[in-house]
Amino acid sequence: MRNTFDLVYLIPLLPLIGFLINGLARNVLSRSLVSIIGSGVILLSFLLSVVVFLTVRHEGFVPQIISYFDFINVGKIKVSFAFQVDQLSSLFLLIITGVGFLIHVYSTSYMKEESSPHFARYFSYLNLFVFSMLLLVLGANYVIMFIGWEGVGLCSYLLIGYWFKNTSYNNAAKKAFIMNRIGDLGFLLGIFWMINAFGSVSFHDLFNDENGIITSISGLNSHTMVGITLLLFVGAIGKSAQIPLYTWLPDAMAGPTPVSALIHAATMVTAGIYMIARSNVMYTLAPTTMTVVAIVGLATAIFAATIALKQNDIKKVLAYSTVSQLGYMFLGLGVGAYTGAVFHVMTHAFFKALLFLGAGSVIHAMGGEQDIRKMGGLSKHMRITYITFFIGCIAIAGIPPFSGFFSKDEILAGAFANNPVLYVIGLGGALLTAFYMFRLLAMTFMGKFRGTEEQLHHVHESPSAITIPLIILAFLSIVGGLVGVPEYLMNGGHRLAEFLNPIFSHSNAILATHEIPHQTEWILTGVSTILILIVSVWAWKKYKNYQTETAEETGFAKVLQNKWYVDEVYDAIIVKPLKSLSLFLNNVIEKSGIDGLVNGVGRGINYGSRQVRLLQNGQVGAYILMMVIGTIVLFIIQIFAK
Amino acid sequence: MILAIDWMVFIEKLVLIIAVVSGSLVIAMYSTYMERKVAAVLQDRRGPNRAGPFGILQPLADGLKLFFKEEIIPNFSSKFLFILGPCLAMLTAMMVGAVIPWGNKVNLFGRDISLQIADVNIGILYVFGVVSMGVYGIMIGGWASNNKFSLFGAMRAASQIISYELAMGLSLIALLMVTGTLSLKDMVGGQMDHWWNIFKQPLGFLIFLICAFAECNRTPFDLAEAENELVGGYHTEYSSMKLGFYLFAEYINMFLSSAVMVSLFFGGYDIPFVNDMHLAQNIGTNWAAILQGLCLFGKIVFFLFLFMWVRWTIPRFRYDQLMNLGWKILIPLALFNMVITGGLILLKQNHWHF
Amino acid sequence: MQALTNKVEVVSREPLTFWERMYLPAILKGMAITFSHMFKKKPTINYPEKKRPFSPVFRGLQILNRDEEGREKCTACGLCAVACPAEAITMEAAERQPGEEHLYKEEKYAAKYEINMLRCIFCGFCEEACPKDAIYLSETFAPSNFQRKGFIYGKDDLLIPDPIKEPEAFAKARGSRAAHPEGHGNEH
Amino acid sequence: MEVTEILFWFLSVLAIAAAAGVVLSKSPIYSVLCLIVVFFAISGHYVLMNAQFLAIVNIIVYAGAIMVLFLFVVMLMNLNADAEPPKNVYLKFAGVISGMCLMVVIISALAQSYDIKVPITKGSSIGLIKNLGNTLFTTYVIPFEISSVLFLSAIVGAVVIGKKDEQKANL
Amino acid sequence: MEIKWYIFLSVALFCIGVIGALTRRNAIIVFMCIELMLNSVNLLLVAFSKMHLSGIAAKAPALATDAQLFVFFIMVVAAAEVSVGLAIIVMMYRNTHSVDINFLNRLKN
Repeated sequence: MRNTFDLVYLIPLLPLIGFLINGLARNVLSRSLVSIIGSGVILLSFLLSVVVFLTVRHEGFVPQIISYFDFINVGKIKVSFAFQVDQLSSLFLLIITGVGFLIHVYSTSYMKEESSPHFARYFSYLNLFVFSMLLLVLGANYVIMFIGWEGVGLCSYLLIGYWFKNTSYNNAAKKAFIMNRIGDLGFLLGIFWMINAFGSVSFHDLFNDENGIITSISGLNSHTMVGITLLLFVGAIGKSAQIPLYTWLPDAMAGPTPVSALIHAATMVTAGIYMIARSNVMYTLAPTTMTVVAIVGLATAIFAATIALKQNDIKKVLAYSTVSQLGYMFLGLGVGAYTGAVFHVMTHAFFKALLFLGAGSVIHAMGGEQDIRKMGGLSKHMRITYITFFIGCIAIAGIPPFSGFFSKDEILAGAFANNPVLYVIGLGGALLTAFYMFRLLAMTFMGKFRGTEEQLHHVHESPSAITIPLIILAFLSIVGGLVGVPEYLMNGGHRLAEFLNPIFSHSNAILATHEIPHQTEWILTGVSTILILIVSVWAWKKYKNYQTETAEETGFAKVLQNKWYVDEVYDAIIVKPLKSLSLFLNNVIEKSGIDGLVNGVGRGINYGSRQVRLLQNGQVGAYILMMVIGTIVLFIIQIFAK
Repeated sequence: MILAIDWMVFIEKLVLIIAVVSGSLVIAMYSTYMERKVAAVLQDRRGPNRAGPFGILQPLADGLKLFFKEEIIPNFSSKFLFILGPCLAMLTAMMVGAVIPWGNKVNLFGRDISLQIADVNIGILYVFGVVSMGVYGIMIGGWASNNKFSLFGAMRAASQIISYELAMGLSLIALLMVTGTLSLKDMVGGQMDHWWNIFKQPLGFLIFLICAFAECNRTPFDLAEAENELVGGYHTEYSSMKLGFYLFAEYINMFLSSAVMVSLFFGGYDIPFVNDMHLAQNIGTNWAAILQGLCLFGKIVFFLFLFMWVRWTIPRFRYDQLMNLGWKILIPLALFNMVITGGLILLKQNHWHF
Repeated sequence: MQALTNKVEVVSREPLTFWERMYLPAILKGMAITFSHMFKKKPTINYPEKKRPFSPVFRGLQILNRDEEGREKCTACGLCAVACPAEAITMEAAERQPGEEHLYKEEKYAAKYEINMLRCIFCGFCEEACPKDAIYLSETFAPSNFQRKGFIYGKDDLLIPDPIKEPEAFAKARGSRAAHPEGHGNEH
Repeated sequence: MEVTEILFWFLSVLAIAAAAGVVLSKSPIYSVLCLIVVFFAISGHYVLMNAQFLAIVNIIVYAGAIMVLFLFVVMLMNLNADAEPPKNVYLKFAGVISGMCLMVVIISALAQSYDIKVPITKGSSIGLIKNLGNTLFTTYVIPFEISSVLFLSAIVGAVVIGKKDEQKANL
Repeated sequence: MEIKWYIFLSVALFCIGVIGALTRRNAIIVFMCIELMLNSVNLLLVAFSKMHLSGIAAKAPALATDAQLFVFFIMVVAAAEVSVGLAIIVMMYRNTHSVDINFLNRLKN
């Protein structure tokens, strides 16, 4: 047992080494070497993660905290650089390194047109990202988590702006960075408050079952708890792209597609979910925050889904879909279905990575074209991509027995248990999801080809480095849900819930969710499945033979197409006033106030020095002479003073 | 006695000084012969073989020739400096010999006589001080000639010597860290019957060797007298024995830098594979001293041969290459060596525990 | 581009590898090469003690020939002076007086015959031009001298020793070409 | 008179004479050479006071490096004696007078000091490199490091100043 | 030797340096005179370091080494100063073809 955890530090260290090698030697290494190093370190991490996971799976496993050194040691606050290995983090380790490895492999082919140093730069960023993400999930306290948190933000910025010569990409990167900063500030304030209130940021100290600080505070829904959880939630909003800080995510599609798959679908954006799941005890003790989380999550889910209905950029659709799915996860967290949320993180990682990579494959084949109106009929040319994409669609739409079905169903069941209204709205969102996904699928792969001749000539199935990850992910998307088959379907039931039980047991005990009868569950599942199937087939039929429309969208559709004008609203209510305030400060306060003061002092000195300057006649000899005379005078004073 | 001097020590040292100076001169003379002979052998020729058997009187003949050449002092040159230049070159070349331990000690007339002129505890620094003086001879001579080529040669020599002195000093710092002493005698003593310093400081030795080549103005670093670019470099205008002084100074420098190298890195007068202490007890101090002296001499001759061997193998550097090598390669390398050595010493002090 | 000969060696202009940039291996290799030359056979010889055989067509200092009876063969026709491209030959003719038959083979002889060895290019045209085989190029070369006028060879420097009075000196001066009295220049 | 005293007087006279040579000589080259002699004399004094380390460092740093630089610059510019325009005689006179005044005043001020007759101690071991090194790397380690930074900045400064202005050269 | 002889010697050297700096106009020689002054101070410091050795310094040897280390640091500063100073002089010579310090009054206006 000890031996396994002696090597835990290697899991994040390996990607860091990969980052250093690829980053520092980027001008020297050949492309194949970069690929091998970049993917190899992730593979090694993955293998180690598997070992760790297998160890964690043992009965009666106690969370391990491996402390390396004191990171901060000021006054009473002691933050050690420590890793925590338990069920939650080991699960996330698997997702991150596993999906991460597939995406690395995919990238070796997808990015091969980049010049060698840029290729290496790309892989070094990816490795750094994986390192930060691993740090985030392995950290045994909020400070280490925050380091990883900032690290992924940085990598996201670097990777979105990977093609840094394009101004709009740069702007997208900056947008992501700033939006994240707003959220991070909340997180940071939350940590400060936590230190102030509890005197510790270590998960173990805080959430320990027997003598954790949180558990010993009996006050349910106290101000402190609500405040801290809300602040942490602000952080999660920024990182996981919820209303109102979600706008960076669609723009982040400027980065290379594998990056979108890795960062903006599978891993980084789920950091918020992870963080809340990690602090579930605190959230459970603050029902107000829970309500806020659920509402924000649900609103985001619906809101983003409606926008996705009318988007024409293949990656934008997926991006809004991601935002929407993240909303579901938050809904799950908000209603106390923590296991469901984490389950959905996992399945979502599989199918959303699959969809993004499939989209990448399509874009690759289309020579960079991202507009689905100009695609169509690709199923004939790209069989593997088509089939895997199809599987992804089914999975995300929530059709049994694919993975998305189970996880989404669990969240919805949780919502129903909490409040049927939430369930109904959530189900509406699921229908929207099914609709836009099948719209996307149909428009991309069915009907006639609507691109140029040249593109048609160019269209081909992607190489194996792209298709193999697709196939693996498709397989996972199909079977990934089986770890969480609900009890009413299968005896022995929800294995994931069992696995994660030690983490959430405390919350579950407090929440004491009333069980839904199995009949009700059957009905709910049946209704949702049938509705989703109907909507899917409808969307499929409607868009199968899509023809290019020239007519401008009108009315509500136009609002949707323009994403509810959220960017414009932000511009009007935040950016513009800020700008004018800055202008005011610059023109009035700076110029007349501060400058006047400074210049006044300067002018006074100027006058004085003009008088003194006469002494300085530019003759070096004169200076020396003055010095000598001064010395003589001093000594004479010395002599006669006695 | 107004001058409270131990006269015996005085005489002893005087004899030693005379022996070392004349010895260096003779060796320098025969180095010229050796140079010609080695050059010939390496080039499949026969070399000087007329004056005396195997031409061993050749250096005498050369010296005589130089003496009888016409003395030329150019007009418009500073006469005093023109004469001072070669004198300084010769002087500084000879002064290094003062701190080199030529042997352990001999017992004569009932006195233990150390075979070292001055065992100063800053021996290495002394060597550096004297070597840094050496550049004056060249610079002054070159400038006083009032000749463009001479000036160029002098400038080159000066910048070259300054550049390489840095790397030389840095390479030795690592050695000093290992040995913990500045005295050449103690350094040699530390290597007696132990590992020679070359095994502890291979990189340092390499840097020192290259710098020694540069300091002696030997090929491939003989830019100061690059014949095909600068005519004769700083000694273009010199003739007769003043030229001879410059040439002699070069060979003395070679000889003494070989001696320094041997003392620093190759155990000085240590006889390899033999326990010197026991040897001295068995065959008597004096005989041991003679054997040790011969051994030192053998090592020095090997280095002299190395100097010549390199000279007839490697072509001259270009000026920018020379400066690049000095500043961009040797100095960083020496610093690197220093850091590594420091790290290893720390490790060793902690008993190889990290 | 097609190479004209098979001696062309294509020079690699690739950037140096790390080992090559260290230079040390190359230096050691060079040193080994020079060192190995210490044990090679020396092509040089100790000159005055040992001499290399001259090639048969070697052209050294001119020699004025005598016949078997020791008479000068030269008849001062001046053809050699005309043929000389460097104009190194000067001569003055004189008539043979009675009683001098044992000295000169022909009725006319060269009273003064000078070759400026500083001008002579040892082309051998004089030998070819001579109708009497009176001049030929030997296998010796000009010794050094301190003064220019020492290089202007007169008749006493050029004439071969008398074969009757000093047969050994004559044979020595004739050199290996004595075996071919006709000389090589006149073979056509 | 002991040997050291003889040496002291010899070195003192040498130092002052050479220092005068620095100021009086027409050609900068001779000034440089005189200054080197001064440094050697001062190093001799250090040796007399058993400050061996400083003596040798003085030679290496001043005579071996700084003066080589001076010589280098002087040779590079090839300054001749007539490069210096004659200065106003009165100014020179004033300079000499004020310098002399300074000396007289300082000496007279110091002469009042009560322990001016304290003899200096010879043969102590504080000038040896071991003791100096110990102090240098314990008490004075921060100034030592700062001085290395100073050196670095001096190197950079010298390179920047000495570099030919390329834009200007192109004009 | 009494300490006063060292004081006199270094004061004399210092004043020669001052006179040189006052009377010469060649920037290089002025510079050298400054070096001369620095060295006279060094000499004095070393002499003082040996002065009270039997008394105070016997109890606190660091006091005696201090002076010598100051000398060491002065040398460091001097070396840095010379490298920059000479670079400035070379630059000045390049621009004005003169090393007369009286041409150095460009900063005046």
